[in-house]
Amino acid sequence: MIGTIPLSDVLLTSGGLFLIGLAGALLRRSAISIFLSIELMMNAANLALLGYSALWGSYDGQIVVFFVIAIAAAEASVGLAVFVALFRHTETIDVNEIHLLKW
Amino acid sequence: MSIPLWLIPALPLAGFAVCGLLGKRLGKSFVSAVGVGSVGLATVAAYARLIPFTAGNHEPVVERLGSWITAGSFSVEMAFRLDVLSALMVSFVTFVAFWIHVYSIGYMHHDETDAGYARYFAYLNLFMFSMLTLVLAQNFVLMFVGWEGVGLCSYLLIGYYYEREYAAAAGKKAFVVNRIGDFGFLLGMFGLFALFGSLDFDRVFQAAAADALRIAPLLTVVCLCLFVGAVGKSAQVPLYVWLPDAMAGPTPVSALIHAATMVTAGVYMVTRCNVLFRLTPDVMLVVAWIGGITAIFAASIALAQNDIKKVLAYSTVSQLGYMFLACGVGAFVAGMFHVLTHAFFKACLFLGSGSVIHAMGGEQDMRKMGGLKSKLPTTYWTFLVATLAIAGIPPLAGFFSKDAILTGVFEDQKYVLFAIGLFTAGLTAFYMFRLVSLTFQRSFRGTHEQEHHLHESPPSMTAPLVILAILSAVGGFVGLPKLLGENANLFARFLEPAFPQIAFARGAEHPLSHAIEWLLIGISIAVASGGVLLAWLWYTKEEGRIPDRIAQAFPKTYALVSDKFRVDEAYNFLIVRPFDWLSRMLWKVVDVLIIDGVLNAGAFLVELAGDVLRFLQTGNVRNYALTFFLGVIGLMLLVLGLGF
Amino acid sequence: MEDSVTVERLLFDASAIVALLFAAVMVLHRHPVKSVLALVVSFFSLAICYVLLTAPFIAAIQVIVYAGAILVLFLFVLMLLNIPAEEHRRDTRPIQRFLSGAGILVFGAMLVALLRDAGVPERFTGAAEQAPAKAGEVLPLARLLFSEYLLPFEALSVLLLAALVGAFVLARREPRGAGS
Amino acid sequence: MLSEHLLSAVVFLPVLGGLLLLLVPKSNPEAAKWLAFVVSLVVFAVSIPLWTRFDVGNAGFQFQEHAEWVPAIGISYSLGLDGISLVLVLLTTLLTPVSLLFSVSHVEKSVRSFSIAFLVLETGMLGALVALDLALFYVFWEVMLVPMYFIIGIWGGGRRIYAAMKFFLFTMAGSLLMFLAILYLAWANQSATGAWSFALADLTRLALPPHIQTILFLAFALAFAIKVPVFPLHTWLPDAHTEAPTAGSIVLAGVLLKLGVYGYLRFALPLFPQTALRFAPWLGVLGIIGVVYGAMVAYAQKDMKRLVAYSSVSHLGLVVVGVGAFTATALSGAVLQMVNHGLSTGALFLLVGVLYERRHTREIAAYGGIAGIVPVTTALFVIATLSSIGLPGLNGFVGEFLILIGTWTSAHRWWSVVAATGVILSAIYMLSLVQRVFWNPISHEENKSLPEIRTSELIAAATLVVAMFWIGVRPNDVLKRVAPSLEALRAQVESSSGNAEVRRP
Amino acid sequence: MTGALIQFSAADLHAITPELVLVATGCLLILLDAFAPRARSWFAALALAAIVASLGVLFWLPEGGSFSGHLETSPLTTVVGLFLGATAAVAVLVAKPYLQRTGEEKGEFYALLLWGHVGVSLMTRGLDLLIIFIGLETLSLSFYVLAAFFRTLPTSSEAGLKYFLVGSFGSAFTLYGIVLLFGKSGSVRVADLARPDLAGDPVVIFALLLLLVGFGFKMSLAPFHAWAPDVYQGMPTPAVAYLSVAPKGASLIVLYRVFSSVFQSGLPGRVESGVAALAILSMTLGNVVALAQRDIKRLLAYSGIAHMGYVTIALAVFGRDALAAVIVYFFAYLVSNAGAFAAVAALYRDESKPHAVGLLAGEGRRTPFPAAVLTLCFFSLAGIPATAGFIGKFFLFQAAIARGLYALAVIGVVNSLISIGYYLKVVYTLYMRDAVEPEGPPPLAWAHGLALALCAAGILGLGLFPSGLWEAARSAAATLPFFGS
Repeated sequence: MIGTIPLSDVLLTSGGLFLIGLAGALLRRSAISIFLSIELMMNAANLALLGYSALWGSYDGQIVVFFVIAIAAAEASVGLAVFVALFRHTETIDVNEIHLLKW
Repeated sequence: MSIPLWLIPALPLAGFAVCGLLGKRLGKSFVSAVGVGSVGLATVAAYARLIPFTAGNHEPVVERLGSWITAGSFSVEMAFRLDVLSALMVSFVTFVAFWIHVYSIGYMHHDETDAGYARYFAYLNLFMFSMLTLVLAQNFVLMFVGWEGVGLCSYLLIGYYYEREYAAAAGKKAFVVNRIGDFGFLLGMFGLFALFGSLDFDRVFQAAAADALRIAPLLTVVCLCLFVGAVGKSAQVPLYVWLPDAMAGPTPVSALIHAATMVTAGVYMVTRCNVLFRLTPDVMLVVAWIGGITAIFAASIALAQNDIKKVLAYSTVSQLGYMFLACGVGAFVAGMFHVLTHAFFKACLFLGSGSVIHAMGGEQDMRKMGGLKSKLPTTYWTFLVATLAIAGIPPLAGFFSKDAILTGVFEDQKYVLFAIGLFTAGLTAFYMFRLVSLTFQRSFRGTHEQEHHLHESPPSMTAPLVILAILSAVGGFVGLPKLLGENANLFARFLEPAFPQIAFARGAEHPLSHAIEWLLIGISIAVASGGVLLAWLWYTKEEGRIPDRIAQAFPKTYALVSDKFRVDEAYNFLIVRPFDWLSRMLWKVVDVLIIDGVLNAGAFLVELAGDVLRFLQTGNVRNYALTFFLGVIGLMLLVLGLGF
Repeated sequence: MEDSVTVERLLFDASAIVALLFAAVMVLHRHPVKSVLALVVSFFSLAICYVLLTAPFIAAIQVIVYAGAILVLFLFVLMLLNIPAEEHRRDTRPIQRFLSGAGILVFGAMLVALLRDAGVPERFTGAAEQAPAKAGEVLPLARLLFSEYLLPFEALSVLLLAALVGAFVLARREPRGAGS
Repeated sequence: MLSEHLLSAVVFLPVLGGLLLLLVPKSNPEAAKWLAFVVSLVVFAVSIPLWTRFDVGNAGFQFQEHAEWVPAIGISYSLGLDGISLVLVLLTTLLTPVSLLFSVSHVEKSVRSFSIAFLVLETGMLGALVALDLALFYVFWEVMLVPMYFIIGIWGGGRRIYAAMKFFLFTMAGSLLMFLAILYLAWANQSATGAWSFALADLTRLALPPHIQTILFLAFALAFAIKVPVFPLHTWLPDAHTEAPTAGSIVLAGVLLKLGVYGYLRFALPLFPQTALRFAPWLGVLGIIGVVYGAMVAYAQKDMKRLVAYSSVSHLGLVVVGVGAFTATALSGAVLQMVNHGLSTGALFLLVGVLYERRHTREIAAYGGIAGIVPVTTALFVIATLSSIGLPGLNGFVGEFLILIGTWTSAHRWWSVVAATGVILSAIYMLSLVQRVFWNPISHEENKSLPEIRTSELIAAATLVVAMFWIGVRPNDVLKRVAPSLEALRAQVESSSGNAEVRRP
Repeated sequence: MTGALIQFSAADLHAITPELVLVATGCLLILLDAFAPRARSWFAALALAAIVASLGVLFWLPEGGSFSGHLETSPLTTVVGLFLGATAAVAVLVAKPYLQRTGEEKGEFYALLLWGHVGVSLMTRGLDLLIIFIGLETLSLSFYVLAAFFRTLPTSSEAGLKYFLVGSFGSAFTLYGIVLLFGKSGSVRVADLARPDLAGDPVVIFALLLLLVGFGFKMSLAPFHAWAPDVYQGMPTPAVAYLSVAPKGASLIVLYRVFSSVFQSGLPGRVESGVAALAILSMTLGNVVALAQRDIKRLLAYSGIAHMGYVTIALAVFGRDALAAVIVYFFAYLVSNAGAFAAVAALYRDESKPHAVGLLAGEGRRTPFPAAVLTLCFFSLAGIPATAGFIGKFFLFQAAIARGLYALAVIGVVNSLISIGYYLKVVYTLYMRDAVEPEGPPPLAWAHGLALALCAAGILGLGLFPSGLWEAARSAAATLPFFGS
């Protein structure tokens, strides 16, 4: 019980977000959309963190979230750079079209 | 004890080594010197031991050179034995062998290469070594050494003309068939060892004589095994098939190995083990019958052979049958006596045929011979003497031994066997004189250049003939029948010690009356001379018209007989071909198909799995994410289960 | 615990629902730019949730860094490469869709089953009661960051440095032919 | 110095020689060949004191060496030599120079590597023969495979790669389970005594529950049975022997196969006495199957080397029978027969190699009637044949005879009846080989100009022939060294197995 | 809460000197690359020096926790640090000539390698999940970039993309696991997980499994392995040499750290069976599919998957000796696998073409040294005695058997039998087939030769004298709290 918000609400929401992200990551074809979905999954984690952190009444959770956001940012920059680099070769970032390496 | 016994076999062994290693380089004359010399020395050494032995009381002498094989409870010595039996064997083996060596110098001289000549004498010397080891051995294992050694030499000498396929094949056949016999011999030895814990003659025989009843049943099996060995070595039914083929070797070899010495090793062995055999009457019966059957069977084949050496070969088989017949009825003395006389006349016959073949330039078919008595007088007369001897015409050697055997059979009340023996005697006389008349009498039927080349053989060949002829003539007098006084039979008295009295063992318990003995002698003489006369009538006088008519009358029968009853074909069909087939099946089916098949299939399946699974790696990163995700779910389900 | 309906909770649930809704839009919408925008909305409403969860500072960062910087970066790249909408064609391998769907259902079931009562073990709820809900204090946060969490903070610098250099290495347009 | 480290010296000299060979420039193959040969000769020379200074009548291990290797889990470097290993060690040190001497005139491709591989192989074999620590033994046991794999695979015949792979995988398949079994033993010892140890002496003292014993025994037995090879597991052997270069075949047949039997005697029996005795009948039956089956399949072969290879299956089947019978006589026979087989089959492979190097075919049909052209080769081949078919006066007979008579006096008399048929069968297939290759009319022109055996080859072959005669005439020289160890083994096994199933004659 | 905002002691500084050295060198390299491009030929030497220095420092660190107990310095971290540093050193040695050849010799490469290396070592030293996660991410980010480092090669960029997408997907799971653990324990410290009531809690187990998944992904443990073959194939070989060894070891150490802290009284049966299942799947799949590979880098990827299966057995065994076995195994794996990749880098000329095994035909005679080392490495990977690989398997299976996991051991050896199939395939291609390539690979650079020689020496050294390493590993393993010991 955080204030009056039951933890279950928080966790279920986060779980929902995680699942939606998961769905996106598995079903979308554009690398960028996939990565967006993954960002969503991380946000789900953040939400849960904050929920727990509030529950424990400590700041640790918030700190972690803070770091996660930073990491997400870094990932985003690298990821987008990778996309750009690849795009220069393939002119697409549809992962269905990208399979030089297989078997 | 000036000369140790081991020296007697050792000398020819040395000869073998020298001829084998150096012979090729040092030339024929050297080889003949060494080859014959070594045997000569061996003979001298042998007699140097034999004479004092015979003179003295015939106590067996055993000379031990220490342990040969020792492992666990098994142990066997290098030990040689000189007793009446081995003395007898050594005496004639060395003697006959020496003269055959001499004969070989002349016979083999035309052999193209020095190498071949050296090889020949090397083998011959090696044979002497083995044979002497065989007879002088003090235990079964050492005897087996000689036993297999003579087999090897016969293999090598039969295949002496290795570039002739049939010779090579014949050699192999001889060895393999002998091996079948040796298989029996081995099992026999194992059995003896299991029974008596030793393979030393003295130990085994004394132990056997001691507690005969206990061991009797198992001993029967053991003796049967040993006898199988003898059957193989001495070419008895059903293992006789190798001996006729063995004629592919040089004729002196046939004389020495396949007539005089090696083939009688079986008889020697059975006689050596007489204590054991006498304890097992059933086996004795088997021995007798095998001998009898072989005798008549081989004789009947001999009737219709045209190859001079083949006739002699079958007659050898038949005579060996005689010897086993003798052993089988307990007349071991008679058997050994026949071994001795047979050695003389059969050697003489073979050497004679050799001289004929030599003269005919290698021709062996009697139908292409005839009238040689004028061209080869010495050969003819010696041959005739030997023939009379084998036919059993008194007072030649053959008569006495054969008569002794028949008497023995009759004494043992084996009347059927007696009849067989008698009939065989007749056959023998008949086919031997058929041989003589076809070869020496009547007119020459060969080609002109053959006729042109006909010549008497060199003295190196005729001398042995004469000597052996003389022996076949007078050799029989050492064994006059008992009728002429208790001590008439020196031979039997000499061999006395070899046949100790055994409790439970039965000897000739009902001696015959003199009248019957005379009767038997009369009958056998009649039969023999009957055979001779008939042969002379049909082949010399009638020039073979009657037999031809008979042959035409019963073509099938004649063909069967002249095809040696097609025994080889039967074996080939029943044993050899199935064996080939089976071995090929085992290889192609069991090895290749089943075992390797299964393994390769396994390997293939793994490879296949790999080849299939690798296509899970589609290259599409979404699929990777999916596999990852499914992996997660799988893991969760596995660990947490559905109902948490 | 039996839930008492309060303003806070209503607000939280509402914004949570919005967040979920737009997240779904983001996933389902075939046009990348639009899905990015949907995500922006979803992040904003998440920020509201953060505030309600007594983390205003994080909420701020969420808005500024996430919705502001990162997603804008996405938009920027999308424009740069002008990625077209994923044209609507049947997936060549429906197996992917099918298995993903099934998997998500199963996994969803698990998550729900687990998270419904993934609270704190009773023995420690005490700790939860004396929650210092001093909403939005940044100072303690900073203190923690520079004392307790100093090492992660420094490690983070390495991470950012690596990301920076990495992005630079990859995105830098290479003079053609250089290399190999 | 050398004196107390004699075994180490013998075991590791070859490898040191191999390192020495690395200094020889690749450009100078002759030097490499001869150096390798000299090294192996030196090894042989060094191994002679083992024979002369061996305390005959002492059943225990001699020339022992002991050092910690991985003390934490009780792996030790401990070597020792008893009668059984002694004869095999000398066989190894003898056959290696022989093979190398033969190779001197026949290996052209990357000679240096060949010589090095061969010397490494020798170390592997010797090590496995004298190791008294199971881990150490396993190391040597496996290390052997690698050089042999290369020897077959690089210098072998047409299907060499298949053969090499088959050889490696087969042998590995066996030994991996043995590896686990060894680990289990060590652990069992640790949990029993609290101390880690892989030493044979310690592990022998373990009292394991029967079902465990059975499993472990089977793991060991499988490894050794594949190496021997026992009947259904033999199919790697014909391929390996046939494709391997002559020198490889010699050592493969001469020594490697023996390690199977040796391992069984040295490890499987003392470690799992009850089980071993319980399974002895199976072993014997497989043995006699091997005798007959190997002989018959050999008879069907058209390839000289294959034929000789299958004859090995038959001969080792006989050895296995001897081991299964487990009487003192049979065991002595088995050990002696291992040596004999090494000599005779080694010589056969060598002489087949002599012909192969001249005509580059192993087809029996490609020969015939060459006795007149290469009399010396023929003579040697015939002698080797006679030794292999157990002609008295040569070595083969003594071993065969002892095994058979020993088996006859064991509880399984009928084995020796069946096994004795090998006497006939071996004559059949070996003599028909001799006939088809050396006798008969000359069927191929090219054979008319077949060159006679070279001096180096002659010396190599003659050495073996001399050894054959020596053992044939004075078998006790070997037997008296082997007997005490075997007696001790039997005593140990029977006492710890507690049943007198093995009837003494 | 008074005084300086930043609480930071000299001790802490001392504790992270190894990492600091590397980070600083990384920055220095970037700067040099920008401002003194001519110094490029010295970059490798510089990087190597940094690694050696950090290794040297490692041994002078005072033991115990620092940064208020977030960073561990213990025998464990020292031994593992040694392992990681050695891997990095080999990678750098290989990279030098390799990059020269491909004309990609840039400071960034070394810098990213070093920083990634820092991330890995933080993973192994971190005592709280946050540091571990940051370390993991640092590693991942650096290697996403290194994977795509050859921007001129589409395969390289594709490798980057695949690694990035699947990687971040994986770390999302890891993160969620960490979150749940935090939620349950109220702290990110690993030590705080050591509470009896947590061990049985399904949520905690769920979270731990998520961690297992995430780090299993880094270990390329089936079924989380799919990225490995593609990435290895596309990635610059020296980077693979590092990636295929160090992060795997670090990940398993992390798993061991967390599990041992939660499961004070041994692994629960179901978790054990889960781990065992992963091990079996990984061994079998890796080996079987490796049989079908034509490209040697992919082949090594699958062999790596299989080997991770073997070491995972040690996680299922879960004990002090097992951890020690893991350490030994990874040292062996370092010399064998990194050595193999080093040899591969030496044996192939053209980076743009796939490294077909067939191209190696006859190299055994043409380029004896690398070929010989590759062979040695493969025999070691196959676990032939007298090599390091055998020692690794020896202790591993010994532990499994002592724990009574016979089935795992048997499946393990059966698998290593299968593996011999493809290892020998390469060996006989090297030695028993005739060359197909007109010209052999480029001449061997000294750095490369040195790397190969070191690996070979390591393989034989460990293979023949494993005692010292085993002792060290044992004492290192004692660092973690274990039931029983």
